[in-house]
Amino acid sequence: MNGIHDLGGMHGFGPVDPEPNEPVFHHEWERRAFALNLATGFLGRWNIDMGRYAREHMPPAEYLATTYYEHWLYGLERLLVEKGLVTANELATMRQNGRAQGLRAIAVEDVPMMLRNRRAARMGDRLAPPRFKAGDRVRTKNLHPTGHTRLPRYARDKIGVVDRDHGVFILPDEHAKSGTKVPAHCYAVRFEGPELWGPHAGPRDAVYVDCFEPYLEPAP
Amino acid sequence: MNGIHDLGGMHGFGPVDPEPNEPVFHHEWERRAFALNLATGFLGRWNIDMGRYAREHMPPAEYLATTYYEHWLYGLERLLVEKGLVTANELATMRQNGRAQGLRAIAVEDVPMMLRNRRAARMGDRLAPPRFKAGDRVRTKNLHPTGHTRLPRYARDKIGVVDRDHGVFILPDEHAKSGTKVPAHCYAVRFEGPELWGPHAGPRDAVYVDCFEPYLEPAP
Amino acid sequence: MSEHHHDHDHDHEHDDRPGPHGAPLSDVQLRVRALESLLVDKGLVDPKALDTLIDTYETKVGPRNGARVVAKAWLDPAFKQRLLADSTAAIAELGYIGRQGEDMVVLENTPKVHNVVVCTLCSCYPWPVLGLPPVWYKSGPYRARTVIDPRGVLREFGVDLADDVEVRVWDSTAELRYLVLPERPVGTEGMTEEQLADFVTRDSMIGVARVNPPRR
Amino acid sequence: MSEHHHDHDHDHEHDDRPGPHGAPLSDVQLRVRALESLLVDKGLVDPKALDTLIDTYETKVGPRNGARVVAKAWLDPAFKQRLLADSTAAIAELGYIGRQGEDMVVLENTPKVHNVVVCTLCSCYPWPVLGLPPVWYKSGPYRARTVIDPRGVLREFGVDLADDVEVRVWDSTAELRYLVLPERPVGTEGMTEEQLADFVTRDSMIGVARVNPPRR
Repeated sequence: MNGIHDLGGMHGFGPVDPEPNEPVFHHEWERRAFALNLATGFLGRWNIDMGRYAREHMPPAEYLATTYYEHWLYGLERLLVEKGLVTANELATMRQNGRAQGLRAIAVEDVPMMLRNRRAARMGDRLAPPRFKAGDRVRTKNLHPTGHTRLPRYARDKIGVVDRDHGVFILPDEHAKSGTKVPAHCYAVRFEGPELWGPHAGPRDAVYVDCFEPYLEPAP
Repeated sequence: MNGIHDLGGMHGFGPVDPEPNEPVFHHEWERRAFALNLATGFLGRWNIDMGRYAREHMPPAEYLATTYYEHWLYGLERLLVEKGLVTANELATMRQNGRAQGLRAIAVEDVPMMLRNRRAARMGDRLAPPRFKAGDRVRTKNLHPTGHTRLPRYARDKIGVVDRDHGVFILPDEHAKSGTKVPAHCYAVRFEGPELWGPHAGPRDAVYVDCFEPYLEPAP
Repeated sequence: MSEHHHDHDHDHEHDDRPGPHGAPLSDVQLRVRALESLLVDKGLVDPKALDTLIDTYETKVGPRNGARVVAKAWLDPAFKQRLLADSTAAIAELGYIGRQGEDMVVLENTPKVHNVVVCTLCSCYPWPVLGLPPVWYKSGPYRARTVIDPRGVLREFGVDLADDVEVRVWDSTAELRYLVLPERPVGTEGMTEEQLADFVTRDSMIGVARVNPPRR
Repeated sequence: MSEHHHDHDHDHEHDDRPGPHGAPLSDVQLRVRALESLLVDKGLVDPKALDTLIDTYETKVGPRNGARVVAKAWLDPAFKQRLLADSTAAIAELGYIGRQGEDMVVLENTPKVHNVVVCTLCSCYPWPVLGLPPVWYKSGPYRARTVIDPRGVLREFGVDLADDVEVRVWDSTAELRYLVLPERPVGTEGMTEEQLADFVTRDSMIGVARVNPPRR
């Protein structure tokens, strides 16, 4: 979706404001919101792309006015109801109407394994032959789906060169929608600054965007 | 600037929500904010493009969380200080440190003439020969200035057809920056939906964008 | 989690006004009041001129003007021709001129072409013929969606277009101001200009509605 | 006009906690607490597991891990070669594996090429080597500006690049996680891996800073 989360290339946000000696968490609720997201994520009822897509639905004004872990909290509440772990009524009242069926909370002793788990978005490279290789000129498609996508608006309908083929990964677009794991080569594509930003870009600036194969077509 | 005001094509804003029997103003402060903008604008210390550019500087989170006349109020306060009608200290304290010099408030009897005035953004058509004519294929440039511009992001680097030449108008980009009136032909350019939005667009949807000549180049 | 700082309440207007029984003044009310005082004290604005400006756009200039233009175009083919050829001059014949209407373009809806107007970058709108824009026209949803999903927006307004009808969205990115000339509904034969103007809604002249036939 | 609804205060942390002398709990604090209770009551989470998760990322996993990777690469050419050829495997040699680091790519800075990492769409970040991201990395300004004005952003962090240095911005739009291998500063000859790691800052591994030479 062309959501408010897609911030690349916007002006008007002011300076970056690093905080010296920043703590990992600023508030106790941030700790808990972080851990609740991980612990419920481990239950396996949604995947990381569904998680991102849920956060992207936060109303735009609210998204910009809130902090990172508030985005996480919004997404978590949305997913809990959407995936049936909690009813809308339970969320509204914050009182349970019955214990969860068929799910077991992650225990302390499960945590190390969960965090070490290497099962991720990568799929077998032999599941799909690559359409492109390093050095190929490609054009990103002009896609504006209402669903989840990982091609930022600033990098659509632009010509770049494949820097490398990362191998085969789960295509996020379909994964967010149905959970189906569609294999797709993912390429780092190099875009020259002027291609993305016109005459205002530095001539020696380049942006690398990781692009899934369905986002790309050959460029002459 | 690629500001938060450039909303065309975004998802996630929810439905349009018309209010039945909507009044012209909802609050007394809206009336006053509206009229203050017009009355101070008539003083001639800034032009309409400076006015728009001032509003575009509202911090993005605040822009989305506030209503139209709050945008106007933000822009007015900014311009009053920027153009020296009010000092930053006067604005902070809301107390005057001296009456304005060399400016006379618009009086009741001036209002009808001010509102009827036809002096606007149009300039003499002979000030610039047209580079394009109806039927010409054009490509919008991929411009991302930090200054004011009236070419929306969704219509950059896209091919369209000139529908009509509106004649010569003041180029807003330079007008917002320096006040200089650069004459430029302004064309209604028709873009087919799929050119702007890819396969998600309706095949019989088209968007017309008024494009100043410096935004355009010939397309093959 | 979702309240905003600014109150967008739909309270009755008298809540705005100071007084022993009124609700407390909001931040923005206080701020505008203080700013007006400052500008008056500095000699930059005259409160009576403000009153006149407000009165003009609250009670004198509004969509009734545009409705008269439309009604006349429906009745008078020569006027309609002038209106489509030089919209600004034809509209000026009725006396509707001025700010945010200096350069007008009239767009004719037909059974096969539906025009709709938006301003994605701010909220440009033809004041002399339609007055000041409604909140929804200035809102994020309308500005964001009309260019990318015009049929979806139109459906929310109750306009369901057949697939073979072309939609033309006009994004008011420059100083041209657009007015839609809606289709004349059936059942209005023999009506006077004044009677016809009564049927023409603001929304139909923005292009988000059709003009409904009169009820029998 | 510019306060937000949500408090972004920099109060001391104990203000978060309940107690007779603490500040009132904010909406979001109350909400998270209520949500945790609900999920515990439903048997969906175990509070002790939450404690373990928090402790892991607050005290055990952090930029010290990445610093060791960098220091080792500076000292051991064979490791550096493996690190650039198969970053995930080389980093795993040091035991740094797991969530948000499953597929790593190391980018080498040189006198002529400066790499910097951003995630414009959310805030992807290589947890096993850098821990959780700082607020600025997750903020609007960094996400918006780094791709369009990388030199401006770098200048704000104190990195002023010559015109002939190429800037490569890596937008983490997929499941690859990027770690910058900064240039080894002069004056570090003869240092041990441990000593070198002390110089390597988190910011240098994101690419927004250089590693400063040791003070004499």
